Parts: sequence; structure tokens; C-alpha cells
Amino acid sequence: MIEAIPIQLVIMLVGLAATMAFVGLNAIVLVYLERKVAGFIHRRPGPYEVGPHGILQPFADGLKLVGKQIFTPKGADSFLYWLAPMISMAPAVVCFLVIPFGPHLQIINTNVGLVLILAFTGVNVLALCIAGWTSQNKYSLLGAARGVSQSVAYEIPLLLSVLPIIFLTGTFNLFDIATNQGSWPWQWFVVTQPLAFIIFFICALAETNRAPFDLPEAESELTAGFHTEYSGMGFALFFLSEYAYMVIAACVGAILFLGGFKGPIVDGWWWFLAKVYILLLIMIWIRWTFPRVRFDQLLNICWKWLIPLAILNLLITLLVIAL
Amino acid sequence: MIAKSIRENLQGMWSLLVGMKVTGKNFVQPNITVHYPRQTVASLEGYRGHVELVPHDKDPTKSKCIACSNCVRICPNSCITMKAVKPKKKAEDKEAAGDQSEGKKKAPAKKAKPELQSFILDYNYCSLCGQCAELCPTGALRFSSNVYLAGFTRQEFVIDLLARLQRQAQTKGAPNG
Amino acid sequence: MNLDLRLDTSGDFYAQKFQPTKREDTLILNMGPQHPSTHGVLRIILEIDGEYIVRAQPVLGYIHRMHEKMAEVMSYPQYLPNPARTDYLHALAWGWAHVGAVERLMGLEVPERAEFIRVITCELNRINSHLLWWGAYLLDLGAFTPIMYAFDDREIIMDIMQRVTGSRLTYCYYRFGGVSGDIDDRFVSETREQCARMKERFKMYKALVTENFILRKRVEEIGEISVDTCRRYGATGPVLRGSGQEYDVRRAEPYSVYDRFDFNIPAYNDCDAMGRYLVRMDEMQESIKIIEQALDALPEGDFIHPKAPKRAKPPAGDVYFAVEGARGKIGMHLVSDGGKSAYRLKLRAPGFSNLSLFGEVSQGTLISDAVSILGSLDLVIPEIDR
Amino acid sequence: MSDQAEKSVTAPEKEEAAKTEEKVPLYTGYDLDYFVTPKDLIDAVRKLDQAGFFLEDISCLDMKEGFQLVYHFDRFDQPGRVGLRVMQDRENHDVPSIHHIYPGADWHERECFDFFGIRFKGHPNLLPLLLDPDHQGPPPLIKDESARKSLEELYPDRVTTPVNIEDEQFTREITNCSNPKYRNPS
Repeated sequence: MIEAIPIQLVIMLVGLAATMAFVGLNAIVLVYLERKVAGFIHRRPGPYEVGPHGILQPFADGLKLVGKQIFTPKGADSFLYWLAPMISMAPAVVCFLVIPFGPHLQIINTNVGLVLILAFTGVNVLALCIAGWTSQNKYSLLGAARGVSQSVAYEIPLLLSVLPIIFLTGTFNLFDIATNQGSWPWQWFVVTQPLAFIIFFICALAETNRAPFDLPEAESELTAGFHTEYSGMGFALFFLSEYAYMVIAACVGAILFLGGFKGPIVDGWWWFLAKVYILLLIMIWIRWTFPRVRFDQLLNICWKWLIPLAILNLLITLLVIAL
Repeated sequence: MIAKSIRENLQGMWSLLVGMKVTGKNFVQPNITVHYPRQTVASLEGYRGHVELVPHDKDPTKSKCIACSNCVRICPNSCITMKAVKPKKKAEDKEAAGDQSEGKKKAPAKKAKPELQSFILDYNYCSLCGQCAELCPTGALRFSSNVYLAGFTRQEFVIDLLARLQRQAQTKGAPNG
Repeated sequence: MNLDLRLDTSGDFYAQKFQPTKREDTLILNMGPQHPSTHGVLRIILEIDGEYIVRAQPVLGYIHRMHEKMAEVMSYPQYLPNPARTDYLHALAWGWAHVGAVERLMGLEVPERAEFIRVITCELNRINSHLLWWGAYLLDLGAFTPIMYAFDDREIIMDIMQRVTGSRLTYCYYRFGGVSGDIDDRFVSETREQCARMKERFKMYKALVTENFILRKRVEEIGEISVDTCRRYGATGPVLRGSGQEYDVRRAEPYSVYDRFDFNIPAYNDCDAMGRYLVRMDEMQESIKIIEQALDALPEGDFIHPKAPKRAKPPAGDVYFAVEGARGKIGMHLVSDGGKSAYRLKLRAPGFSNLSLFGEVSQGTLISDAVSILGSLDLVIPEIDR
Repeated sequence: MSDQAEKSVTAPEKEEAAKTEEKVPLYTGYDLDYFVTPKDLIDAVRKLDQAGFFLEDISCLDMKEGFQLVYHFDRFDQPGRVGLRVMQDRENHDVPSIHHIYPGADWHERECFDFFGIRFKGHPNLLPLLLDPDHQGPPPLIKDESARKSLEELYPDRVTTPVNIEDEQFTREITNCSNPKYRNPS
């Protein structure tokens, strides 16, 4: 009987539970971090009242969102309407399965890890599309239209910026990519591929709908974009998935360009977490500094700058490898 | 043209870094917000709360008000209502009392001054223009500095200033500002 | 789901009057009156093709309070707090327009010191207004931080003003024949300090925002308004000066003691939102220049005319008095019949004229640009709706 | 300015108010002020347009003779205010809309329609602007019969006859119109 259950399945289920916990924990930390960083940039204390230095603020937020009325707009297709936040959240959890957190801390070591992540993060756009379409709201519709074209456009330079790393390492396996880099910063791919890193980072911002590319939910233009009508847990799931995708983007960036769990002296998950959070902090810092770009500018950046540069970078890399 | 465009964009990228430097610098500098319940702002001088009656020099439970109702008439929002009774006679003096009775108020024996019964301010409608206090011939009105006035009903902001004055006089000899 | 989003028959009066054009592929979008970038309760009905605006029609009146009727009902002094409520951001300029109109009709002289105090406080208020605009405009463009820095400076100015005027926003400080209270040495020294501080802050603002690449791309060549468009719509203030026309009431019809100060009228020929942005940024510095000169030359004397009447009663006649507000030319057309309240008081709100050109300028722009244009016009809706 | 000798005025009002009672206002804000007939309005406005004026606002008054519309114009490069006053009958409104010359007049005319109920001839979109479309009752700024004042009462000693705009003098005056206090900064 015991043998009938494949060990893979057990690992996967435990892993899923663990990643879900990780996603939740990360979201809590990130919400707090974002608000605190924003506060300090604004020269104000940020959350301060709930718990010591406001540390329990995310829990209070969560409680508030859970307690809110679940509201479906009149005329909306309620099945699709509520499916959208779930579609948004589910792939995020899966992506964490293949991420090597440390030398011995990876749930599934698969040869297509990177492909899996790139594929599953692409599903998010479907959620945006459904949410915007079924909300029966013109702002949501416009937000969804922006979201779809933005995501589709930025997939290309994202892939093109990842390709050089794959050519350099010859594998899609995230663990192997990480171990291909040395322990010291100058042995990381960010040194050999700075352009690819910058393109990757910009694309990651765009893919995760972070400012200055937060057009699908551009507050001052489209009120809240695709999630205008969502309340309570529907909104919370979108919120959670946004932070989850941020973490995924930071994780992939850390693995591909910053050596993943490799670090000076002793390799381990601590290096990985530190790198991930540095990337996240930069994302937050950027958000609280810049205005939002315009929609056509966003696409112009992609088609006129990022894609040509990424292709150029790829060709140069191939040339160097060939030589 | 391409070179120019590239240069422009590189400069643009540099400007973004400069912007991040500014926010980064602010990030490490101390807060400037006041943590309200634990700290309070110092700059309350000149703050105009609702108007209040100035106690009489001799008797802190009495007001300097002579019930001329200049303030009632000037108030743009008619938020002052005043009730006064005249002890005994002399009805014709009440018109003149409004203008220049600075010196006369110290001689209560001669003139039958109207006695202020109540001075009700509907703070809900007050626009704090200060004309009542400016127009008062005896300087019987001034602004309180009660910043922390809060209430749950509108009724709480309909204040009998005379009662408030008497209350203040009872609780403590000195006015609490 | 109703796929034909164009034919919204359930709309209200204005939505129904705003019939879609013959095109089949457009969408009617109702922006406001509750919308983050309309700053209050402006409503704009847009006909959009994708994200491009085909037609835009502002709908006003959501915060209309009939200030003009109030002027006919209240006596002149009773009306004093009202102008501050029209444009709460540059309350003193509106107060000045009202007080000035009545003074001119009465032939009432204002002591020199009072004129200087008015100039100083009005310019401080202008800086405050522009700072808030700056923060709110950046908020429209998606940058959250600048408004916090702007409020940091605003708070200091408001503290300074509060000591003298007693209020922080809706000042009721000017009286017929002067001001309600004198300024003291502490006001002077604090204002000087703040002027010095602001000069440093402008450098920071420039580094953080003005030179920011993304911002420049969002405002340069956006919302081009020619001088002739401004003329046909009667747009004034920074909107006009952003189109390169050096027109400022403080220079064109010098009132008070403005003709004694040396200050520039910033004007930019680009005609775009960046021009209007730069005009306002420069104007704050010019205001500081004026304040510093006024503080240096501050004469002694009365702060209010000793014989200023408590109950103003101008003779019959009419007067038009204009001042330069933060948003443009504030005009007051006062007609008196010799009574104790105005026979008719017409308020010319600069934002009213400035907004009226939005319908023309926004045609063919993206929604994002329309938000940028709307922000660059610096609208204060209570002023437009009065 | 108000340094005239204190006279013992018989008026029962306050002294300071009485002091300014008989004074002619020194400042009106108008550099030129004309009465024009509704027929001539379009031509006059067109001339102002050609002279480079912009429309400041359209004010309106309710008086015994009917309505008085006051069009205020000013100029950017050579400041100087021109007022055009048009008298309107209380019932029959024949004042033309000037929105095709000054598109900015559109809203000002709608505002006058809101507050006074004046119907501008040829206005394309005469809808309530500031008031609620469901507003009931008379326009808010219409005065009571008893409160209305006549032209003489409001503008003592002023010429209220319409100007002949065909006259060369009118064109010359508006072209040369200038605020005496304006100094060229250069």
C-alpha cells in the first residue's frame, strides 16, 4: 500500500504546502517592507500602531480583507469573475517548486525548471484578461487590455535576456545554473552579462506590473485597472499573487545572474534570501521614486530598445562562445 | 540620429539614478512626521479654535460681554445666539451700549447693563473668520486654542460659552487657554 | 454581458446629451466625479477609441455653492470668509480680489505696511498652492513620493501663516483697508529661514523630478496649447505663460505694491505640459524673490487703515478688479447699489476658462496624456464650480 | 485718497459709510466701457477679436430695465480692459452667442443661462452648466421686483446710450486701448 504512493507525489504535496506557506510569509514580509520603505522614503514612520513598529500591520490588513463582503458586480459572469484571482494565484505557487533555495533545498530538481517558471508566469496574463473582461467595468477592460499587451510584449525580451545564460551554462536546470557560477561576486553572470541583467530586471518589473510599469492598474488613470471591482479575498488574491510574482522574478534574477545560493565563505539559503531581498528592495525603491510611463512609451521601450539590445547581446554572447 | 538618441537615453537613465539617489538619501534621514498620540505639534501658537468668552478682570465667572450683539449681527453664518436680560429699567440705553462703552462698563451702578444669560456658539457653522472677536467693543471674545476638540454628535459642538466660562472658573482659577 | 458598451441609455442627463458620434468602434467612458485624477469632483465624459480620446466634455457643478448669490445676501464683511472657500489653495488671492474690489469702489486707502503684508502672505500662499499642485500632478503621473516632500515644505509655510492669520488653509486675513493682524519679527525671521530652505529644496525637486527622464517623457510635447488657443478660451496664468506669453496681472495691471518689486515673469515657448510645469516651478522661486524684497523693504505703520469702516458700504457703481492667482487671473466684477451688500458680484475663476479648453486640447490624445494635461492645467474644482 | 473733509451728512447711516457716499469711484477697472446693442454685439466682438483681445468673462445683472450682460475683454501684449454692455429685454432674448468667435464664451454663456435664464441665440449646447439639470424654480440670481435697481441708480452719471460700432473711432479706441499703469518690463 505504501509503495503505491509514489515518493515524488509526497514530496510534491509537502513541497506545495511549504511553498504556499512561503508565499504567504513572503507576502506578509513584503507588505510590511514595502510600507516601511515607502514610509522612510517619505520621511514618515510607516505602519507603527499595530504591534511594535507596526509589525502586525499585514495581519491586520489580511484580517480586514478576509472580513470584507464578497461582492460581484451586476451583470458580471460570477464564475469567471471569481475564477480569475485563483488563476492568478495558482501558477505562482507552482513556480516555487523548482527554485533551488539552497544546495540541498529544492523541491523538484527538474531539467526544465526555467522553462516551467517562464511558462507558468505567463498564465497570469490570462487572469488579468478574465478579470478585466468579466468585471463589467470599462476601466477594468482598459486595464486588462493594457495588461495583456504589456505582458505579451515583455515576454520576448525577457526570454531573450535569459537565453545567453542558457547558452553559457547549457542547461535549463536552475540548480545547475546556480552551481555554474562561483562563490564570489565577480564569478557571477551579472559581471559577464550586465546588459542581460538590466534587460531582465526591467522586464521583470513590467511582467510583475510594478511601478513605473504598473499600467494595468494605473491608479490615477484607470482607478485600479483590472481589479477595480474586486473586493475582499478576490482583491487579496490578486494582491498576494502580485507579491508572489515579484518574489519569483527576484528569485530567478538571483539564480541566473547573482549566483543563487552561492556566496562567499559558506554557500546556503541565506545568501539566496539576501540576494532575493536586495532585488526586491530595489524594486520597492524604484516604485517610490519614479512616475509611471505611458502606455505607448512602455511598448516603445520594449520593441525599440529592449528587444534589439537583447538580440545584440545574445549574438555577441554566441560569438564569444563560438570563438 | 541613432547616436543622439542613445546619448539622450543614457542621460535619461542617469537622471533616474540621480532620482533614486535623492529618495535613497531621504530614506536614511530621520522621520519628520510627528507620532501623534505620543508627541504633539509645537506650532499651536495662533491656532484659532472656537471663540470663547474672556473672563472679567475681577470676577472670573463673569464675562466682559455687554450683550451688544454686534457679534451676532456680523457673523456670516449666524452661529451666535445670545440671551440677555436687562435688570430693571432703562430700555433706550441698549442701542448705544454697542458702540463705545469702554469706560462705562466699570460703573455698573449707574447704567442698567444687560446681564448675559447665555452665549451659544454653533461651532458646526462657524467659519472662523474672527470678525466677531475683532468687532467686540469690550474685547470679550477671543479664540480658544483647543485643538483636540472632538465629538460624536453635532450637538456637542453647540457650545454655551458662558457656561463653559463658569465651568472653567470653577475647576481652576486660571483659564486653561 | 452587454457587449454594446456605447449605448448606455441608463446614463444621466449629461451622459444622454453626450451622444456618441457616428463611429461604431468607440466607447463612452465616464471619468469622474469620483476619480483619482480629477482632483475632487470634476466629471469628464470621454468618447474613446481604444485609449485615444475622440471627444471630451467636462461636466461641472458637483460642488457648486452659488457664492455669487451669497454675495448678494450677505453684507460685505460677512462675505469675507467666502472667497477663501472658492479656491482653497490660493485663498488669499481670492480674498484679495474681493477686498480690493470693495476698497476700490469705496476709494479706501490701504496703508503701505498692510500692502506689504498682503504681498508677503499672498506670495507665501502662492508657493503653497504650487507646491500642492506639484505633488498632486506627480501623483497623477504615478509618482507617490513628491507630494510628501511638498507637504513637508507646505507644513512649515502653513505654520508660519497660522501664527499670523490663525488658519492654515482657508484664510480670512484681509480686511477692507488692511489685514486683520500685524506680523511680528518672528514671522519675518521664520519666513526668511523658509525662503532660504526652499532654495535648497528646489535643487532636490529638480534632481528628483524635473530632470527625471520618465517625467520629461510624460510631459514634453504633451497637450500643446498655442497662445491663440489660450486667447480664444481666455486661459490665463501658468497655462498661458507655459505657451510663451508673458502675461501676469501683477505686471499688466499692477495692483498693490507689486510694481516696486523686481521679479521675472517666467514663460516657456514650448506650449506643452512641461512649459506649464516649469513656469510654476520658476514662479515659486520668483515668489521667494518677491517675499525677500518685501521683507527687506517692510515699512512701519498701520496694518489696517485707522478709519477703515467696520461696515463697508460702497457707493453705487461698478468695478472690475483682477489679481493674479496661482491659477491665473482672478477677477471680481462688483456692482454696488450703495447698499450694505453687493448688488451683483461676479467671480471670474481662472480655472473655469483654463478648463474650457480641455475639450479641444485633449482630442486625439491618450487617456494617460489627458490625465497629464488635466493635471498641468492645475484645476481646483471648487473654484471652477464656485 | 479718502482725505476729504468730514461733512455733517444728514444720512442716518454710520459716519464712515456716509463719508464715501458721494465720492466718484477712482478706479473702475475699465479702460473702455461701451454699451452696445444686441445687433451690434457680434461685430463689436469680432473687432475685439481682430484687435487681439481675449474674453475674461461674461457677467450679467438683473435690473429694472431687464438684463445687462457685461462682456469683459482684456489683452495679453497690451493690457487694457474693455467692457461691452448689452441690454436685454426680460422676456425676449435676442442676444447672439459669440461662441464661434470665442469658444471660451460657450461656458460663460451657459453660466448666464443657468443663473439668469438668458437664452443666447445660436448657442449649440445651452444646457445647465453649474446647476442641477433638475433645478426647479426661477434662475437663482433673478432679483425680486422690489430689489431691482435701474441703470441710473447703479451707474450714476454714466452714458448709457449704445455706441456706434461702425464708427472709426470705436475701432481706433479699442486698438489703442491700454492700461495706463502697465509698464513694459523691458
